[in-house]
Amino acid sequence: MTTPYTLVDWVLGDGAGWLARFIGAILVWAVPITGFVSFVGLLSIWLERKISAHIQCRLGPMEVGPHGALQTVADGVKLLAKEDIIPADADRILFAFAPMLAFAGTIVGFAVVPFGPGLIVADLDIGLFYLAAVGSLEAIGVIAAGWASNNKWSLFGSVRAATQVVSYEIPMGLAFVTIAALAGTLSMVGIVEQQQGWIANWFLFRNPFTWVAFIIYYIAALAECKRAPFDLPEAESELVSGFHTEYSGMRFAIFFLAEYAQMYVVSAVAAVLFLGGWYTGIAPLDAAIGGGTAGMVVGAGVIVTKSFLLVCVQMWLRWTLPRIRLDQMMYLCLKVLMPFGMLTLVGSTVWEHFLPSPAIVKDGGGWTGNTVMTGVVVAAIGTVALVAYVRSVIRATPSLRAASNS
Amino acid sequence: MNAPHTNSPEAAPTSDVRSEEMLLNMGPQHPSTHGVFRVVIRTDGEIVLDSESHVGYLHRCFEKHCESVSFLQSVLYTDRLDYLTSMGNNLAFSMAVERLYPDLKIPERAEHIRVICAELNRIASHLLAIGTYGMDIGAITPFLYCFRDREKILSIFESICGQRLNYNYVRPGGVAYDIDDSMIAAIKDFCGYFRPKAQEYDDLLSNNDIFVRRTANVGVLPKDLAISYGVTGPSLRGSGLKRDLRRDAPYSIYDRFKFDIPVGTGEKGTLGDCYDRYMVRVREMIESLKIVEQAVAQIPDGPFKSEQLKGKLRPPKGESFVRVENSRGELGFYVISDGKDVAARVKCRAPSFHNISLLSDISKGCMIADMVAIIGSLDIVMGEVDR
Amino acid sequence: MDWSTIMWWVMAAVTVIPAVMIVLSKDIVRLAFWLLASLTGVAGLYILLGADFLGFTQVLVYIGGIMVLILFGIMMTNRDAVLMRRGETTGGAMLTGVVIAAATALALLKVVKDTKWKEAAPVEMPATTARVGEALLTDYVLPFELVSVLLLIVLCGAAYIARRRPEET
Amino acid sequence: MSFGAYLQSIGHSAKTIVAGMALTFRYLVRPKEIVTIQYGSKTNAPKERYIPDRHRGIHILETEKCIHCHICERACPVDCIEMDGTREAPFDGAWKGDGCWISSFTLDLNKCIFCNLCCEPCPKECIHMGMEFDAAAYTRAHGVKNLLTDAPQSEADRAREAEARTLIEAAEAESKRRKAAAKAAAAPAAPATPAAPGAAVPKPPAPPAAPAAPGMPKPPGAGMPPPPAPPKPAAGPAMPPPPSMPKPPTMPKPPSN
Repeated sequence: MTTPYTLVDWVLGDGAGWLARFIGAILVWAVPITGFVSFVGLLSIWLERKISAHIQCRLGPMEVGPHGALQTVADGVKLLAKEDIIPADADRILFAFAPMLAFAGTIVGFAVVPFGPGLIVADLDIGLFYLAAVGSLEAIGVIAAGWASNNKWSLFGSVRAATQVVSYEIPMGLAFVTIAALAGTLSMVGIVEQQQGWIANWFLFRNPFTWVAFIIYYIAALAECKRAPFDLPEAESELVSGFHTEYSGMRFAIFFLAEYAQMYVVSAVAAVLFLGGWYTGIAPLDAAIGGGTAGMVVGAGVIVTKSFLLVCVQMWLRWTLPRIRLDQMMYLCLKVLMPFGMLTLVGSTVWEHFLPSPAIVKDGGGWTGNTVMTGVVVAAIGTVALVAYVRSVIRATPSLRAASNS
Repeated sequence: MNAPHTNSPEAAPTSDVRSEEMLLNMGPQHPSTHGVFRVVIRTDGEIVLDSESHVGYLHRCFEKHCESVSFLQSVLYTDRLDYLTSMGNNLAFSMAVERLYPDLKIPERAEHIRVICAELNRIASHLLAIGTYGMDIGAITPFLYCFRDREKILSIFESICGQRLNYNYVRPGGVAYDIDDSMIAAIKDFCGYFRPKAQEYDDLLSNNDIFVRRTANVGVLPKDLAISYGVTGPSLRGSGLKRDLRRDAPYSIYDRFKFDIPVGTGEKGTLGDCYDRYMVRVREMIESLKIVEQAVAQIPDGPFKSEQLKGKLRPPKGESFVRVENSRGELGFYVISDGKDVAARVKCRAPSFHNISLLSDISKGCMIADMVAIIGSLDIVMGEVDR
Repeated sequence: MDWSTIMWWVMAAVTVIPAVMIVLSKDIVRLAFWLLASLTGVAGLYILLGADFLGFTQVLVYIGGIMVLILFGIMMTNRDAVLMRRGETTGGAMLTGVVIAAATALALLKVVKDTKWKEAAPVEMPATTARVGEALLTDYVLPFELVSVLLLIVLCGAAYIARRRPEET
Repeated sequence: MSFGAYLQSIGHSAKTIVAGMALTFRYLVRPKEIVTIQYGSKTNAPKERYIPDRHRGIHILETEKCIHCHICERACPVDCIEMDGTREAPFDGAWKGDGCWISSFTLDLNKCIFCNLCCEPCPKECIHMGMEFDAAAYTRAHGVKNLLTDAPQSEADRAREAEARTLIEAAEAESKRRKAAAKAAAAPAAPATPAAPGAAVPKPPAPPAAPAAPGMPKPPGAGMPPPPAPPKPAAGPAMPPPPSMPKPPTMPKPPSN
């Protein structure tokens, strides 16, 4: 390996065996990942509150800290201090175990999510496959929570979570496969490396089908995070609070944190798969930054920014849309997203066969990018079409038309 | 409700796969039962096989109360019936008391103020119904938008009568206080403000495909079933029957205003589904706005309460029944007076009570999520159901 | 004892102890979660053998798919009927169980004894994903497709059997 | 469903979702559309008053006008008003009304439904619904408001109260000085200790010099006792002028003349 792609390699050197690297990874990464998850949780919850507030003509939290930035900390302290209640007829062991399982299921996903060039816990050869595999672990925690609560509403939440898992995993896997077929690798770093250079090298702009794949992935990711319009397992107005109805205090906080961490994971994966990972999309800029520590820092900033933008879109969606029904969720996942995902997979590979995208080729040891773009046409047309579409929708919408006229 | 599994056959048409049945208590503490209302649901998975409504958690002996407090004091108890349409309740009870007097003349100005307040309150009530309905379906933002606009109406009411919810404003013989120019200006402002805002609810909810799919073809209430249960108000009009007391049996001065009566057309699904009931409310707000605009334009000067009703109310012996088109349906008050200053008997015909009674009929075979949608579309207020 | 051996023992424990607990547990949902742990251990063993793709397939299919479906099935059935019925084993059943278990154990022991064990797998294994993929689409394409078709038929059959027939109701 | 209808329904869903998102995005990026105001210590409330004149808040009583007719008590549908007093003669601890002496006038806010029916029949228009809406209390006992003594809690009223307090203190000092002079003149006079809280001590009628502040005893220690409820942040705008006589919070009632 010419460049140390993981921090662990960097610390231990190349000579270490993979098991040593494995143990080292745990030791080196456990603390920063946990800290990062907490940070993601705090920031996302604050963002959620502010975004929802501003969408709804409200101020949101303003008291604790500047613009309520520390409100989440205060809430966390409150939740820590709350009494730990376990319902009398609950399955006590599972009840206590479920939040940990959900949180662990989320946090293992961070193992293959890169935070920047070289900032990745483990660049597995099968990173994408690993993500698909561990993505459903959180759902197991949710199912356990709903069962253990011994509450019928919670049980319905569990059942819905199980239904949701088997529904969204298929289109999500198809979106993964579409990108994997383009990239020819399952490694997250390998996928990012193929998107270096200009913005048109991003997988989103490779061909028209990857747009569809992105949308399919994003919808499935919403379902994976149990975010509206797929918040069926906790569906507040239907199931009281769904699977966490009986949870309070710190156990509830862990579920909460897991949800927001999951939002970050899926958004970071979207950034890696479709939006160029840690590359800015401007070839000279990337070249000027170069590798090394500067590249690490800038790259980390870029990918975290991209991820948080996608997280914000998730929030924006949540505060706009009503919740869909369980059968509609299954209909959407299995009868809309899945056919379209298959179409995308086939279409994308056929497109690549006849109209290969810019030559990003594996040349000897590393990836070399050809920045002369054929894909720029796709990118330009796609962007123009998107803008035109949004404009036409706005024009067709009375209240928006009135607002833009005035 | 330990019902034996006898009447399940036609109950689960949408279910192909069998699983275990479960009894589920929805309420009395549930976010979507709109108050302390309890439905016992027998479910097969998510499919509702059967449901049974239990009411009475909010019973306050309103009718008995009226036999022990004076007529004037009874008015403010009517506030608490349908606490979202207190003006309409006040109006109905006041009219029932007024009808006990043989030749009572209500001043023109008072009548106009009553209509303005009742219609504004209808808008406020429908706003809340639409907003909470959106929240039942899972959209929280329209709820906040509706509340933002409802607050404007409540502020107008507060400037008129000092309270935001329990107005105690319309009294036998007129209204409690006059309204002045600044209040009329505020009402006119609101009329101008509200029309474009009403489109926002359409863009966010009524036209939204997720919302339409959640509500269309759900909880279909056929016309004859609605009539047989005595359903009134938007829930009845959603089934396509053009019945509105303001037009069919005009009271107060409603015969002077031009307005339409929106009815359900089954535009997105079946006639009489949740979407129709919802859309009737959305459209009624605009019709109410029309009435308010006309009433504000022609409001005359003069006294705001009748000079004939001075001092303690002692209606002559007799009985009266008055019904008005409240925002949830036909609200009726039956008052018997035996010449004293307290009523001998008061009976309230509460629309929500009749509307909720058919819940188990139209919710068979739906999903739990649909149950929430159906309860929301019937728009009940438990203060009125339980009285 | 090197890392590899330590990890092997850990994974073996994670596989076997929950497996014993599955037998001992009387609560069917607990049992399902013990199964979860056991399957995780098996996945870990696969990864230790260098079959990372197979290991994560184990996680994806068994934990993400089958476990969820098992839990789903348990939850949709009556809790009292399944959960609360404690096993009451009669003497005869116990005897039969012991005999069968002993026979199986003997057979297994014989197999273990007779197998010519190879050296431990090399620590650094090359990536298996590409090889698995190639093998599936070249040498084993017919069995692979046959199994796919079989699974599809099973799926359709299950859906057909579970479907409530109109004349039944 | 035909394939065309299937595609059309997907397109329609996408369109309506985009429309909704455009609408919410418009609000998201326009902070001036925010309509809520902050409640509590910080405020972004508009400068103009947002509580109308007719607001039905916690009652205020103009004690001097009250003729102790019990009409408000009878008008109350929930019996939350209780008053006591006499028209016979002044007595210790009584507040002076219009030709009457009122010993207590309490309003149980736990029961009150703010219907305004007590204010409407009042022949002297001496009981009003105030501007104050924050009726929160720690115990139910705190919900019982003594209209004679309990202070309104809004800031403007507290300022007014403070002003009255200085007047009272001045009058007190004056009375003390006079008493000292009287003591000096006649040694075996009545034991004229300043009133302690909770014990109304007979006192010679105060001079009618300060109509806004009848002679009130100063409790031991400087200043006034704090209001019974913890001071709440002034969320409301200025209170309307309170009744002509400012009322110190939970004071031992002095003889009024």
